[in-house]
Amino acid sequence: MQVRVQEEPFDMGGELAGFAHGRRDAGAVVTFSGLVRDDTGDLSHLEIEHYPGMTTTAIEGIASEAIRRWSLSDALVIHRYGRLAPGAPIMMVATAAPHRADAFAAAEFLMDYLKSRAPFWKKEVTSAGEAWVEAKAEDEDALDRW
Amino acid sequence: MQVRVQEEPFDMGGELAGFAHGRRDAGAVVTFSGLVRDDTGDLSHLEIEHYPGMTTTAIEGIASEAIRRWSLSDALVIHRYGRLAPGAPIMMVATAAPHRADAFAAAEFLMDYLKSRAPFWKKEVTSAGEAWVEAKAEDEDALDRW
Amino acid sequence: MSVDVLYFAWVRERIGLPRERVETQAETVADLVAELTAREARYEAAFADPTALRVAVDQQLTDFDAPLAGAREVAFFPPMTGG
Amino acid sequence: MSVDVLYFAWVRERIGLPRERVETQAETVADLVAELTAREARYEAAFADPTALRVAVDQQLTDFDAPLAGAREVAFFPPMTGG
Repeated sequence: MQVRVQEEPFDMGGELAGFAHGRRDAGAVVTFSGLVRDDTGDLSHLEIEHYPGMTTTAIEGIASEAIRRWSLSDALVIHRYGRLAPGAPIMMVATAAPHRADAFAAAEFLMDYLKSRAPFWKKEVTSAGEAWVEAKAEDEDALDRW
Repeated sequence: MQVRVQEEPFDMGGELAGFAHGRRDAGAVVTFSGLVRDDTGDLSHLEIEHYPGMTTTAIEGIASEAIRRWSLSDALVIHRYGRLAPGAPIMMVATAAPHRADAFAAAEFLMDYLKSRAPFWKKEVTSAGEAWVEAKAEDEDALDRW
Repeated sequence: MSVDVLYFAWVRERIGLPRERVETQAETVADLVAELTAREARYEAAFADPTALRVAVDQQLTDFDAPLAGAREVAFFPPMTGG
Repeated sequence: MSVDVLYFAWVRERIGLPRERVETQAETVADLVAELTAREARYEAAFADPTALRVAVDQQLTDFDAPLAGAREVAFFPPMTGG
């Protein structure tokens, strides 16, 4: 298991290549990458705040739970904070398992929990001003399926 | 949409990087990569046969259906044939969508249909001999959920 | 009429060739299977259990009841194992 | 006892600082919120709607009934928006 919380950009492709390399036990590797979306075309950037003392521990707890529930071969979580431009990678999860159903389920579980249980807060900065992204009821509801 | 059926290896990491690059409309990118699994440690290699006239058309049909159902921004499918060593990438799908639920669902749909509806056949070659991989009832059943 | 018949995976191995051109009056896929099965033991071996087989006519998956009128290519193979 | 109190996102902005050391006799998180709210309008503004807030004691998510005995760090923030 690898968990990284960082301000620096990361290389999605390089991370996937490294994560999948040399696995003979895991036939299935799933990744999710979250990018800064600009729906309206006027996003200047995203500011992501986090809780340094808690973030890594919280994510490690979530990832350990995923590994336990789905007998994963491995899991990777990378999450950035700070200032992010439109289109930039925000975060990435990767899961490896012998079979695809486990790799998919674990990746979705990780994403649902990272959304609502890892201490990050997003602020959108546009030409019109700044606004904190509000948590969606559907993201909280998504936890109920696990 | 991009569909590639090829004998040559492909670079998973490079494919993901290229697929995700410069997207401002899609906040969510999901990939699935299938690797040659060697459970018993005596796999020499996998031989994958396909139906050249039909393969690309069949996959394009499946990918078009996925794009239509989940309003994807884009989809990518790469599938190899020929001789593959343990640990080697067999195939990869990638989906991009504004929201993660669509990107995940579409990637799982693509995988379920590629398993049972794209004309590929796998043969395992071990020190003990050769054997065609048998289709699993659960793979056929997986189609019922869509 | 004449039609190209293709075989894949263990169907190909049992019959011993990947494709052949067949002269036939078969009206459906099932008729064609019956004609081939009657030919030689190796066809009989390949077609012994139709539930273990899949068929494509002109590169579209279909079933054994499908008509062959106008068909140029018929392919027989086991259930697919891609992905 | 004294405890480090941390604020994040708009809670931090309303209160105007990211952390402070607080002397308190509060037995629970709710007691601490009541003490802070009584202090100044900016705290009242931040804590006006407790249902819009989340709390962690010593970096573990918990709720407003949680006891503070032995706690070293209490953090207040809006629902998280990671991923």
